[in-house]
Parts: sequence; C-alpha cells; structure tokens
Amino acid sequence: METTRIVFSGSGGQGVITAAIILGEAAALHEGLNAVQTQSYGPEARGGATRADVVISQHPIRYPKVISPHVLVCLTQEAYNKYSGIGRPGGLLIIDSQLVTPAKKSDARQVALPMYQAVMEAIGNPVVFNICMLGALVGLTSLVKPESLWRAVQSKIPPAFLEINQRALELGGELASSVR
Amino acid sequence: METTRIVFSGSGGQGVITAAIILGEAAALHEGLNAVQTQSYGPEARGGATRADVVISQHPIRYPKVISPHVLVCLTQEAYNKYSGIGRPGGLLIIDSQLVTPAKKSDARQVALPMYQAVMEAIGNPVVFNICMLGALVGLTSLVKPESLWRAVQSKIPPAFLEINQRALELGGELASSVR
Amino acid sequence: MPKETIFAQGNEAVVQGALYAGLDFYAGYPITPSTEIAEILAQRLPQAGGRFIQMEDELASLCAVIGASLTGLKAMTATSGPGFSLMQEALGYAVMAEVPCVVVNVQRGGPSTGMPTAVAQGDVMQARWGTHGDHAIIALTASNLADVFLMTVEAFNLAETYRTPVILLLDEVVGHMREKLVIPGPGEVEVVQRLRTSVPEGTDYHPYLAREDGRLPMSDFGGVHRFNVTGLVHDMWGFPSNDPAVAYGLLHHLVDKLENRAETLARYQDFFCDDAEVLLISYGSAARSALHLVEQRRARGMKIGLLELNTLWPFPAQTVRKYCRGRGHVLVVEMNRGQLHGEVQKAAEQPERVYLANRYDGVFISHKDIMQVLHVVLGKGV
Amino acid sequence: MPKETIFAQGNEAVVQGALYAGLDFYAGYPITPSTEIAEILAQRLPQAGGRFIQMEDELASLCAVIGASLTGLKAMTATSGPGFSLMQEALGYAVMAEVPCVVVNVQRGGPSTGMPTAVAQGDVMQARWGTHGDHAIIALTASNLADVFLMTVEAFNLAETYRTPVILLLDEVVGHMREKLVIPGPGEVEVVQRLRTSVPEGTDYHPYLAREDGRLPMSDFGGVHRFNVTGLVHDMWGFPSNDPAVAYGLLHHLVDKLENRAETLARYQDFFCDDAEVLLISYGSAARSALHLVEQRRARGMKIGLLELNTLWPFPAQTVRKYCRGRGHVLVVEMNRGQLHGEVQKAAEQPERVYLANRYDGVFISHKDIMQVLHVVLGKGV
Amino acid sequence: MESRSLKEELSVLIDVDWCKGCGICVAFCPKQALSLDEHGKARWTGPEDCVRCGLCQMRCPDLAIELR
Amino acid sequence: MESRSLKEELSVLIDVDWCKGCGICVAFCPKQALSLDEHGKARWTGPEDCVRCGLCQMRCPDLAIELR
Amino acid sequence: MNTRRYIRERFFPHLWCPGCGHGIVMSALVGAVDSLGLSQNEVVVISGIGCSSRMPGYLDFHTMHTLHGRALAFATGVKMGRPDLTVIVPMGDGDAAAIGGNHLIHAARRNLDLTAVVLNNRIYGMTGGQSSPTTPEGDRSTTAPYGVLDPSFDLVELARGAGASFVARSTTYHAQETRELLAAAIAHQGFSLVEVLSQCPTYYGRKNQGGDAVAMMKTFKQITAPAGSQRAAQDPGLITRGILVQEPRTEYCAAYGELVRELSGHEE
Amino acid sequence: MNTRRYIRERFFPHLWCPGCGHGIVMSALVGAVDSLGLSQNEVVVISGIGCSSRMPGYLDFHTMHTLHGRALAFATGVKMGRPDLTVIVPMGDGDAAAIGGNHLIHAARRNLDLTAVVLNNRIYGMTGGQSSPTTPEGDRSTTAPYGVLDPSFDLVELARGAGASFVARSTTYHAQETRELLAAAIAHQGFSLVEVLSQCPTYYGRKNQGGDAVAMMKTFKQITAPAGSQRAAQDPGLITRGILVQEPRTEYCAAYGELVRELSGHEE
Ligand SMILES: Cc1ncc(C[n+]2csc(CCOP(=O)(O)OP(=O)(O)O)c2C)c(N)n1
Ligand SMILES: Cc1ncc(C[n+]2csc(CCOP(=O)(O)OP(=O)(O)O)c2C)c(N)n1
Ligand code: SF4
Ligand code: SF4
Ligand code: SF4
Ligand code: SF4
Ligand code: SF4
Ligand code: SF4
Ligand SMILES: [Mg+2]
Ligand SMILES: [Mg+2]
Repeated sequence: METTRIVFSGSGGQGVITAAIILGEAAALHEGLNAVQTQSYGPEARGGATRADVVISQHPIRYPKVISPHVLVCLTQEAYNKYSGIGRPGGLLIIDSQLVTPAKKSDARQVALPMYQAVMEAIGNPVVFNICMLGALVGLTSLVKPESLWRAVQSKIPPAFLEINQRALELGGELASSVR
Repeated sequence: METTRIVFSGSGGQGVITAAIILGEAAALHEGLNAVQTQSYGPEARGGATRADVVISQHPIRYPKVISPHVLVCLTQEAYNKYSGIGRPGGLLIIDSQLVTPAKKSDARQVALPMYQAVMEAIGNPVVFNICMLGALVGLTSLVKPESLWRAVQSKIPPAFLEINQRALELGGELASSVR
Repeated sequence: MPKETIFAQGNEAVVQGALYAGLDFYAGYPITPSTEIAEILAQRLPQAGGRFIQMEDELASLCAVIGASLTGLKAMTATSGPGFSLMQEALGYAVMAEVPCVVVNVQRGGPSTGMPTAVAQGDVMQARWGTHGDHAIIALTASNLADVFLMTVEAFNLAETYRTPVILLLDEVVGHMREKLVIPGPGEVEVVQRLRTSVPEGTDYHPYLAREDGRLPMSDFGGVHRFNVTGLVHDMWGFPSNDPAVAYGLLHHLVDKLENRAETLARYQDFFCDDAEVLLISYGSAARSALHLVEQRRARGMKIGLLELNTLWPFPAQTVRKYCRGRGHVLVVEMNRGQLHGEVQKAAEQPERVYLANRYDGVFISHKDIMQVLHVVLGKGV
Repeated sequence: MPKETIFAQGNEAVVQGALYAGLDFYAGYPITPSTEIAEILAQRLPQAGGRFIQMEDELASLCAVIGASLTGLKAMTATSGPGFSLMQEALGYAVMAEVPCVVVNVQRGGPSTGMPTAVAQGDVMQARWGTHGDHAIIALTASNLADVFLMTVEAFNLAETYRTPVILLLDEVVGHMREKLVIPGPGEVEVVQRLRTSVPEGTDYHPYLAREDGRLPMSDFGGVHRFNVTGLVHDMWGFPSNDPAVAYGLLHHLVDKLENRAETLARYQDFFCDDAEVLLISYGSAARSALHLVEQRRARGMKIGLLELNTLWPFPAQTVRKYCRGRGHVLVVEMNRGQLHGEVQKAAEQPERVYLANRYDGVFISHKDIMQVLHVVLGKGV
Repeated sequence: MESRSLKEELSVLIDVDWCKGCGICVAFCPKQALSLDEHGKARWTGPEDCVRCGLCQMRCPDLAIELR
Repeated sequence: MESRSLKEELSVLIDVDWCKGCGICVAFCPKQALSLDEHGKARWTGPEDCVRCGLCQMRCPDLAIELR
Repeated sequence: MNTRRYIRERFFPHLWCPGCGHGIVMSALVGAVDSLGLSQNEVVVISGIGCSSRMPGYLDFHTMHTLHGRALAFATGVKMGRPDLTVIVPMGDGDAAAIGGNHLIHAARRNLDLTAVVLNNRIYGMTGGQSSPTTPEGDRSTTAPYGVLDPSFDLVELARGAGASFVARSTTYHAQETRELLAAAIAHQGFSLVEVLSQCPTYYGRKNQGGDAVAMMKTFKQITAPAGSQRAAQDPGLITRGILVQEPRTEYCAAYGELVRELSGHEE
Repeated sequence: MNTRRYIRERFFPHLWCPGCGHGIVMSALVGAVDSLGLSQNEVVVISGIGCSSRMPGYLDFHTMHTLHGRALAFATGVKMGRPDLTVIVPMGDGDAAAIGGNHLIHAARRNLDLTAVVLNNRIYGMTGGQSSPTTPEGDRSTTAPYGVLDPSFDLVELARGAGASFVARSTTYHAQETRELLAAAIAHQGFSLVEVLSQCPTYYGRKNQGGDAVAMMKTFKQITAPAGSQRAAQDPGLITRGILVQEPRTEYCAAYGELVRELSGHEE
C-alpha cells in the first residue's frame, strides 16, 4: 500500500486520539504495514479542537505528521472550521452530519454521515461514537481490513464494552455502504 | 617603596586576618601606597593554620598572592611547620618565642619575640596579641608609619578597646626595638 | 527472538528499554511531555518487582535516584525543561560522586514554561553545561521507537560502564509519537550489569580508584565495604580533600573519562552519505524530516545524505569532521537556534560551509522547511 | 569628586556598586564565597531605605528578586555555584518575562560541592546555557575592585536597558581580595534608571512591545496599567499564546536583543596590545596574573599583551577576532578546563594558534603557571 | 426603588456562550428555577419560583450567571 | 570480676590529642573529679571522688573521654 | 456585584473543564475583593503553574503566572517591594504542597501579609491526573494505579505547625462561605491560608468514581462540617470548615518598615 | 561501649570547634546504635551540608555527604533501595528547615522508616553565623544585625503538622536522654525526627552573648523541661523535651513491599 495520511479532528471527549491509535495499531500490528500516529494539543486541550494524525504505508515512514491528508475526519463544527481547509484535492472529508454543517465546499470529496445520531439511536451511549466513525472510515476507504480493526479495538477496550463497540463498528460500516 | 610581600600565619582565633587587613589598610589609605590583601582558608578554617597575605607597593599590584614573602610571621607551631619553608633568603621570619619552637634553620632572618607573654603580662587579654605583633612587625620593618597603623587600628576597633590596643602596639614596638 | 511487538509511544519505548536494561527504581515528578514515562512505570515497575515513587519535586527525584543507585539498583528519572533545570545541582553531584543513573529529558518549548505542549530541542547545550563547574556528561537521543528503546538500554549500559549519569535527551514528538516497536527478546541486546568490586571483606576497597581499563568497580551500600560518598573533591576512598593534586587528578578523571572517549561513545547512523554533496546532520525527531527529505531528493537524483547523531555529548567531533570533509554543503537540522550547529562548526574543517536549517516556533520542522533553507544555501533563493 | 576611599573586599565592592546603582531590594541565601555580600547588605540596605530578606533557598531568592523588580525596584541576589544551579529555572523565567535584575555568582571550585573555599572560573558556560531552552544572557566580570564596582553598576544599567537578568560572574579571589576602592561621587558614573511607560492611564499599554530603539518601557505593579507576566510564550500584552508566529517573534526578540548587540555590550580593556606577538586573553582574577606576566615580560622586551574581557556573554566574537588577528600566539588564561578558550577558538581566524593556560585544582593561577605554558607554546619546552 | 421587591428588580441572566452545561446551578437551585436546555445550556426556567438567593451565580464555575 | 567494684574496674581515659579543652567535662562532672591542666587539656584529677557515672564521656564533644 | 468588572472578558469562556471547581473559587475571590472595596490597581494576583494557575490570566488585576510551586516566593518579593498592595496567591494542591511546600511553610512562618488560596482538587489537574500530596490514601491516580500508599497532608495542620497566623478551609459547595473566608483572609494582617476543596471531575472524579461535578460537590457537603459545630463534634472523621487558626502577630513588612524608619529615617 | 569501633579514627581530632555541641550528638548517636546492637554494615548515615554534616565523614558506617538540604531525598532512595538497612539522617537546622524544609515535611508525611536528627544550633555554623529559620526572634546573626524579625519554626510542631509518626527533642546537656531518644527513634517503624539543641559557641554564642559552650549548655538545662513534667506545666515558656509524638502508622516501604509482593509474587 502506498502512503495514506489521515487526520482525525474533533473535541477532547470524543475519542479522536483513541480512534487514531486504534487505526494505527490495526495497520501496524495486524496488517504488516507501517503506521505512525501523532497528535497535537495545546493548553486548549480541554476545549478547542483536538487533532490526531495517522500515516500508514508499506514503506518506512519518516516525517510523522500529516501535511495534506488523504482522509480528513471532522467531528465538531469547530474542528471543521479549523481543519477542513487542509484536505487535498481528490481526498476524502468525512463529517458527522448532525454535528457539522459544512460551510464551504472543500477540494476533497465530502461525505456527511449521521454517525452520532445512529450511535445514540442504536446504542444509546456516545462513548462508542469514535468507533462507529472508524467503522465508517474503513467502510469508505478499505484502509485496513475490518478484522484488523476489530482486533485493535479489542486490545484497547475492556471486555465489558466489547459488544457495544462491535455494534458501533458495524453501524459505521453500514453507514459507509449506504453512500458508497 | 618597592614591592613588599608579607604572610601572616597562625590559628583561627589569633586574628591574623585582621592584622593583615589593618596593615593593608594602613598602607593603602594612610600612606598613599597600593596594598592587596588575600587569605586562604580551607574547610580546616576551624582548626589548622590560617594564612593571610599582604602585598604593599608603590606600583600597581597585579598578582595578589604572595609567593616568596619578604616578611613571614608565624604565631603557632603548626603555622611555623607549614609555612616557615616559604620564606626567602634575606627575608624576615617573625615568630612568637613562647608559642613556637623553631625546629630548623630557615633561609630568612629569624626573630623570636615573646609577644604573647608580653601581652598577657602587661595587658592580660589575648585579643590584642595580633596588634602587638603588628607593632613589632612595623618596629622591625618600618613598612608603614606607626601613625598610619594606629589610624587603621582605630577604624577597626570599638572605642572601648582602643586603649588596650594602643598599649599592645607600643608593646610590640618595644619588643622590636629590643632586637633591632 | 523478539519478545513482543507493540504499537506504542516514544515514552513507552523508554519504559520498555529501561525495563529491558533492568530498571529497579524510578523516582519522578510529573511534567508534560514526559509524564507518561512515570505513569506507565507506576503501573509496570511494581509488577516487575521494582519500585516507583513520586517525589515532591524534580530535584528530590534525582537525589532519590542517586541514593537508590548506591544501593546497587538501576535507577532512572524523567522530566522536561523546567524540571531538568531544577535537577542541575543533583546532576552535578551524580557526576562528582560517579553514580550511575539515567535522566530522561523529553524536551518541550522553552525557555521557562515556554510552550509546554510544543516540540523543541532547546536543551542540548544545557545538557552539557547546565550544572556548575567543569565536568563532562553523556547525552543520547533518538528519532524512532526502535532507537529510543536501544538508546535507553545504551544509556543504562554507559551509565554502568562509566559510572556516570547519562542523559536521554528526547523531544515531544518522539515522546508522544506512536509507531511499531519490536521488543527484543532476552539476550538480543547487550545489557551491562553493574561492575562490583572483587575486593573481599576486610581488604581496603577504593571506591574512586580506577582499574587499568578505566572502570571503577562499585560496592553497594549495605555491603561489606563501608566508604564515603561526597560532592566535595575527594580522594580514592571518597573522603574530602583539599590537596590540589587530588583535585587536579579528580577533575581530569571526570572530564577525560568521557571526553577522551568521544569517538568510542559516538552512536550515529548514516544514510546515503557515500557520494553526498549535501550532508544533513540531525538528531531526534528532526532527523525524521531530514531523512524524509533525503529519500525524496535521492529519488530525484540529488546527491544528498544524512548523518543522524544518537550521541550528542560528548560531541563526536572527529566523526563529524570526517563526515563533513569534502561536502559542498552541510546543513544542521535541529529545532532550536543552532545549538548543535555551533558544535558542528567548531568540528568542521570548513565551518563556513555549515548551515543551519531550524525551526523554534513550536511547529515540528518538516522536509519542506529544510528544503527551503537548502534552496537558499544552494543559491536558488527562497 | 569621589565619595570615599575604602580598603575593602571584592564582595564589598559589589555592595558599594549596587547601592550606587540604586539597589532597593536584596534576597539571598548564604553560601561561600559570596556570603559577605548578603551580610553587608543586611546591615546597609535598611540604612539606605532598602529591604533585605534572607529566603529559604536560592531559587526562592531569585523569585523574590523578580517579584520585587516588577514593583519597580532595583533588585539583586548573590550566590555561588550550587546556589546558581538551583536558580536556573527562575533565571529562565526572568529572561522570558524580561525582568531586569542582577544575579551575582562568586564562583568557587566545582562541580557539585567541589572545593567551596577554593578559586575557580568553572561556571562560565553554565552562565550562558544553564537554563533550559533557547535564550541569551549578559554576563559581566572584573579583576579588581574598581572594575567590580563599575561592572556592578553596569550590570544594573544593562539590566534596565535591556530588561534582562544580568549575571555578575566573579570568583573567590576577586570576592575576598581586599584593596583600595575609590567610590565615585554621585553623578560620576552613569546610572540608568528604569524606563517607565509614558502611556497614560486608560490607554492600552503593551508591556512586551519594543519601541523603535528596541527598549521596552515598563509599568510597575501597583501602577495604573494592569498587565500579565508569565513564563509561557506570550503576546505583547503578556498573555499566553500558542501562535507559532508569536513564538517565533518572541524567541527572536529574546535572543537577538542581546546577541545582535554583542559588540555594543562588549566591555574590555587592552594592555600593550598594539605590537604584541603573544596575546593573552583573560578575565576575572586570572587576568591579574596575566597582566603581572605581561608587565614583567614587557620589562624584559617581550612583545606580549593582554586583552581583558569584562563582558563574557554575549561573547564579543568580533572584538576577539580582531584582537587575535595577526598574532603569533594567543593564550587564553582562565581557571577552568577551557570554557572561554572554546569561544575564542570559534571566534579566531586561526583557531590552531589559540592555546590554553589554565589551572583548575583550587590553586590561584600565577604568572609562573602562565609562563610555563607560554614556554611550551613557544617551543621552548617546560 | 425601595418599594420594588428583589424579585422584580433582579433577573438571573445566563451567558450561554460561557455556560458549559455542567448542571451545578440546576442541581443546587433551592427552588428548581433552573434547567438545562436541549443544547445543554442552563436556562432560568422558573423566574416565578426563583427567590434571587444568588446561589446559582456563586456556584457557577464559568461566571456565566449574573443576578442583575 | 563480679566482686570488683566499678571504681576499681573502670578508669576515665582522656585522649589529650583529641581533647580541645572546652571544659564541658570539667564543668558538669558531678564530683569535680576533672580539671584542665596548664595546656588547657582535661585531666582526671580526682579518681577517688569519681563515681564512674560516665557523664563526662557522654558530654565530651570530641569523643576524647572513655571509661574503660 | 458586577463580576465582569474584575475579569478579562476576552478570555471567556475560560479553559477550565465543564464543572471544574476552580471557577467557583475564582468567582468567590472576585466577590471577596469586591466586598472589601479594593481598587483593581491595588491588587496583585500571583499564581504558580497548574489548572488553578490559569486564574491570574482571567482576572483584571496586576497578575503574574510564575513557576510551578514558586508563587509565594515571587509574592514575597512583590509584597516586600510594595507593602501597600494586596497580594493574593492562588495555587493548586500540587503547586502549594508538593513542589512548593517549602515556600508555603516559610511564608506561614514569616507572616508576610499574603493571602494564599489553595484550590485543593487533590490531584494534578493540569498534567492529567497524577497524585498530589493531598490525594487521600487509597485513592487512585495515574501515578497511583494501585491506590495512593502515603498519607496525605492536612494543609490546615501543616500551616498551623509552620506557625501560620490565619488558616481557614471551605469547599466549592460552600461558595458563599468561601467568599467570606477569603475576605477575612485578605483583611487579616499577616499571612493567611485558605484551603478550598475544589472538584476536578475530569481526573479526580473519573479516577475515583467521584461522579460528575454535582456529585463531587455533594460529597463536599457530606464530608465537611463547620468547626465547632455539633456535627463536627459528633463525627471526628469530618473535615472541618471555617476559620481554624486566627492569631494576631506582627506582620513582617510592617516590622521591616519599622526597622527601616529607625535606621534611615525614611518614611515609607 | 567501645566508641572507637564506630568512628573513623584517622580523622580525629575532628574539625568541629572546641565545645561545639555536634560532637556530643554524634557521640550519643554512636551510643544509640551500639545500644541497639546494629552491625555497622547495616547502618547508612546520610547528611546534607553544614558543620553538622561533617558527621558521616567521622562515622564508620556506609556514609554519604550529599547536598545542602537534600539529605532526606537521597535517604529516600537509599531506603527504597534497601528497606532492610537502618538509615540515619543528621542535618543542621538550616539544612533541615531552611533549604530542606520541603523534604522534611514530605518525609514526615510519607512515613518512610528514616531517622532524621536535626542538630539545631539555631544558626548557620558552616557559613559563619547567618540566621536560620530556628534562630529565635530578636536574636542576632550576621544576616540579622538588627535582630531576627521573623518568628522561628518550632520543629516539633512543624513535623507534627506534617504528620510525623515520631517526634522527640532533647539537648546536648541531656546527652544520655539524647542517646535514649535516638535509640527509640531508630527503633520506631516509620519516619522519626529527633531535634537536639546543640551549641555553636563560635557563632551563635558570640553573636548573642551566649557565653562559652558550658554556659550555653547550662542555658539548655534552664530553658527546657521534660514534657509532662511539673516544671513544664508550670512554665509554658519552657521548651519541652522527650518523645512528643509517637503514633504507630504503616511504614511506606513496608506498604510498597506488600504491593510488589501482590503484583509480582517477588519475595523481597
Ligand atoms: C518545575 C515543574 N515541574 C512540573 C511541572 C508540570 N506541572 C504543571 S502543573 C502541575 C501540577 C498541577 O497540579 P496542581 O498544582 O494540583 O494544580 P491543578 O492543575 O490541579 O489545579 C505540574 C506537575 C512544571 N510546570 N514545572
Ligand atoms: C545550595 C547550597 N546553598 C548554600 C550552601 C552553603 N551552606 C553550606 S552549609 C550551610 C548552612 C549550615 O547551617 P546548618 O544547616 O544549620 O548547619 P550547621 O553548620 O549550623 O551545623 C549553607 C548555607 C550550600 N552548600 N549549598
Ligand atoms: S437565584 Fe437562587 S433561586 Fe433563583 S435561580 Fe438562582 S439559585 Fe435558584
Ligand atoms: S453552573 Fe454555570 S456553567 Fe454550569 S450549567 Fe449553570 S450556568 Fe452553565
Ligand atoms: S569535654 Fe572533652 S574536649 Fe572538652 S575539655 Fe573535656 S575532654 Fe577535653
Ligand atoms: S565519670 Fe562522672 S564522676 Fe567520673 S569524672 Fe566522669 S563525670 Fe566525673
Ligand atoms: S483538569 Fe480538572 S482541575 Fe483542570 S480544568 Fe479540568 S476539571 Fe479543572
Ligand atoms: S562553627 Fe559552630 S557549629 Fe560549626 S563547628 Fe564551630 S561551633 Fe560547631
Ligand atoms: Mg490540583
Ligand atoms: Mg545550624
């Protein structure tokens, strides 16, 4: 696989960093790829927009940050306002259709999915929102195999929560297939 | 006046550093000469030998320490043992005849004066031992004028003690003249 | 056989390396961006039979580390800029008393509180000169998790070999970056154990007398040899001395044991250097961007190479001089105002050809930033 | 008209200079060989309407000094090696927050507790690099009491002019040596007063916005302008910022305001340099022995001269380069393992001609020690 | 002025931009005069029950409430 | 052994090289069994009065006294 | 009271987490200053580093954000420089009692007229939930995953032992009491320490099943009682609130000013 | 007791001034170790810097002369490294309570089994007579030429406030009592602090008309009384001696060792 650069953005509590780690781990440990994950956080970590970067490649990865992402995920309006401009032409921009109102047209292909709503309706617990998003992301991009993602999720989540996470992953996949 | 280098040595409580400061001050402030005073003290300050150096000259003084003293004063046996060797040929070595037993012949002219004994007999207070020594030193060398020395003593000593200090100075002078 | 493969942070790689090297004791005080080292060790160390303690400040942490080391333990602390400044007095003590230990500084933006969550490499000179008085120090760094692991083990090895504190000078990006880490199996990487004296009980033991090979065997507190440890100038038994000859000998020993071995202690890697007309010299996370640029430009036929330093101190001047020789241009790539650049200039035969590609605004330096400088250096403007 | 002539210690000359410069506040913690500064000020400062406080440690002392300075006072602390190491975090704060103050370090033998009563000049590099992160600093020194007095006044002047901490880097011999000191009368030596803002109440005041001449007018705590002071990267109002452009600008400002003025800030004296084939470069008490040798050898016809530096940091590289040009040999005379020697080598056009005459065993370097090195350098053996 | 009661004089004003929806004011209002709206922001929903005790203002960690 | 009294068994030994002549032992000996000699060193001048209480040893700052 | 007069509105909404108790303490502090009728130009607020130490940035006084643990040392210089100013020193529990413990006890001993306010959330908030010297034994933190082993400081007892002339304690639940105690502390001539139990729902709460901010504040109500109250007497396990030490003692700056007047004739 | 067994005779006569109380404390400490039957190889003595801190050099145990004020921090590492060793930490009053105050209160709180001995001569001896935080108000020193303005610490109260589980006090006059208290402190499982009033005739005595060593020791007799004694009760101005705090509490190393055993199965 050639190099793919992904940026997740959202607010502190949404688990975007965890999502990035899970994706990186899935690629690195379960697909034999290289993956590097970084994040940037200011003193504003407790408000403002959080950002996590993942680079996945079959080649060694040197520069660890993402300059123009192939895939950009924005889970809050603030994150969208701050980051939607960095997407690259031909790239993919995933937003949550309830939490983000796309203000301007971006160069990237913009996909709005009702992930938050779906999670709240089907599972009723916002903690798995990020996992649903990962399910959708993988559904849309095939960056890693769903099994790899699932193995990575398992390593990060306490057993008691596995079921709702699995449900969230599937939910994301379903949302993705709806637009594919 | 050409450069004269003096070393005072003795033990902590004997006031050798004060003596050195008084001599330096007499030369520097009251005779228009240059004077530099330094001292060396180790963690052994509270035992062992204390040493204070004075350089007096009509020229500017650069190197502030004394390498081969024209005048060396030793007020304890320990100081004598440690320092008597540094005196220079033709120099002057002043020792207290009660407190120091000269073990070996030194290159310098060795003058033993019963300063401590004289002070205790005539004044009865060992605190002016160092001033008596200064009196003897100046008596023997004419390094500075007695008036200059006296003015320097006055600036360092509380009024209440002036009288016994004056007495000690004179006593030193008398001892000096006895051997001159 | 590798023990395990994990997807982890640089800070976790430090922990893995330290445990591999046999870490027994950790004392520390939290500070961004090094805190994870303490947090992970708080969990892992007692599981491994070791001991973790959170102290009241950074200075106390390093003091405790020194104390623990004297009982025979492998001991470490970790901090960042402000805490590293606070440790300087104790660092000098460890140098003077020749106590093996490891001090990790995950650098962040300075001076002062600076930019606590931003990347920087501004403590390079401080690592060398932060404590008062003449001394020498070892400082290692790394740009990727495999090297972080190895350099952590190396830090313990060198600390034990030379009876000295070793500084592991990382940066925020390396500390927080996650990538794959293959943890070597037991025996795959050499681990130097403490050299203990063979002098038997009842025979005079000299804690500060070097053997012929320059090493000083130790005896643990609680063992059969009772000696003295002090930050004062001391004789070969560890007792204070004011003898100028003793002071002279000790200072020589302390500085020379490391500075005279600069090339032995030099850990570095080169990439595409053989025919390189442009040589980049870099270290820590900045070296990733440098390598990125090198690989990118090589693909386009440019003769460019990278010397990545893992040993920063003692500065491997001869190695650097050799690498610089005959290059058209040398670019030092770092995230500060040219701290290592100054050393490279001192080392190079043609200092006027040594340029600086840097960034110090809290933003991670990219291949593009370096390329921009390179353009100017090559006379192509911006 | 001189005010008074006294026969005093170097440490007392510091006190006299500080009082002349208008010292209002002193906070400190005792340590040999700087303690007399505190002791004399404890007596003199309240007599002069100022305030003295003995704090719980050295770090607290510098913090208090910074606080007092922000209320508009001229403030100082004094210490020696171990205490100077402890102050490093606060020193960086003063740099970052641009708080004028003076820190005296009367150097003693290091590293660590070292030789507390012995002379050394081992903290030269620490003065420049002791705190974490990129920064710049002013450090002054002197070899005789007249200069100690003047450099103390100068330290306050430069602190006020550049809104920066200034380090007065003395050594044990200068601190404890007694000689004649002619205290200048009022007005004889220039005293720079704090530059206060002319911005009236109600108008936006920018504590961190430089005027055209580069100076930053201040407003005292308790005055009509309320602003913020922080050790974080901050904007022109003093409020924290993470904007890379702000960080870039601030770091440039902090370093360049001093480094770019290195030659303006250079204080030095030359002796017999015009036709000197051998140039000694020295500072502090070591320069006395150097001058002794120069005068002695000149009397015998040798073409030897001395450049005595009073400004150590920012290092006056251009001045030094100029002085080194065309000399047969340059000898740096200092009491450490070559700390300034490295800077002179960097500055000189022919670094291979720059030699080191040093001593670091606690014994004061003499003209004889220097002569011995000179013999070797001149090819005459020992 | 004197004759107007506190009730009439003072309103509980909530700055929704500052309110972070922690629910503290709501939980501790002695008169249940506050509630969180659908955006998770505090609202003064019971002005008639409110006794203008000011506890909500004092306990709001975001300085989002003022009685004026 | 048992039959010999303490008095006979123990002596107050003073190491004159270590004694700095502070006079503490002399001042606080309950039996005035110690005094300073002409060199300013402590001497056990009253062995017959001495009750071997050991106070002198305990209070000597120079570890110069031993009852043995 | 017009709170906004005392704050720097442009930095609001502030950066503290939803429900963080520190904002309540800041609000109480503003109320205390207001109740004392102090002008903004005569108040200096000096913090260390931590979540609590964001406070000076938000307050429109002379403000200073210093080094972790050193706020009281800086404040000592400010107060010595301008004894007429009111100097208030908000600190975190880590700030005040871990790294800054020595400055705290010395300030208490010296009795300089500073008002120290410890926002005690019993955790390191800023750095993400490590234990502090006030984290109760057995509680969890990121550096005490198996529970804290060492006993915590009782800050009131510590300050008392150090000789503080005024010590008080309250909680964010008791916001009005906090304001009154802060006013009394500021009015006190000499060093004063006010400990305010403050909730950190983000770290302390999460790590210790403390629930959300509301639940944590309810806990504060349950585990405390006014000193001298019946409840306090009946249950010695309760944490006492109110003014716990109050002794008139010579203030340091005043004594020093007296000395300066004597020696120099300067009127200050 | 054969005192010389425990000392490094080659450094005697020692460097303390004639009449300096520190030697009496050292003698008492040797007596205490002897009375407990400890072997020299199981004792570690760790000091800071100061006249008092010359002690480790003179004692034939494992010894360490560290940094001014930091002895307890070093000792913490030593004890954590070898919990089976007896760790004794002699410190000066400046060492322990000025620069080292924070380590003192944290060691007291943490309750690691260390024995801290403060040789309180109420002055900085080593550096030549500056005031320390225990110099009584009004007394003179080289840095308080007009008399000390700030109140001094009561070290016992400070340690109590910090939560120490064993605190005792005596004086060099009461040399036997000192030995017994030191033995009790060493035997105590947990942190113990023993304050011993010690005379510095050279500086404190001279500056404050205290007379010579003998006179100063007589003063110690006059100004102190055993806690609980009639004299103490009658005159609250007297300084109390004896064991003043003694509470059994879990020792830190023991608790940590328990944790390690649980988690790792390691027997230590
Ligand atoms: C010298 C130094 N050490 C460590 C840190 C990192 N640090 C910043 S704030 C903090 C602790 C914060 O806890 P607390 O003081 O309780 O305040 P809170 O955030 O809980 O309000 C630490 C350890 C630092 N900034 N400086
Ligand atoms: C960091 C540091 N600051 C200051 C000193 C200087 N110093 C050495 S001992 C000492 C104080 C000694 O007083 P105390 O602790 O009471 O011991 P004493 O000498 O009275 O027994 C000081 C200030 C030092 N060595 N290190
Ligand atoms: S003022 Fe009192 S009653 Fe009214 S809303 Fe606020 S808390 Fe409720
Ligand atoms: S207390 Fe304040 S922040 Fe919380 S919900 Fe009420 S108004 Fe909003
Ligand atoms: S107490 Fe000891 S040192 Fe003092 S006089 Fe007696 S024997 Fe000598
Ligand atoms: S043992 Fe007792 S009685 Fe005998 S000399 Fe010593 S103090 Fe006096
Ligand atoms: S982390 Fe805790 S202390 Fe910090 S702002 Fe959030 S709730 Fe408050
Ligand atoms: S100076 Fe004081 S404390 Fe130090 S050895 Fe002398 S008498 Fe003892
Ligand atoms: Mg906290
Ligand atoms: Mg003392």
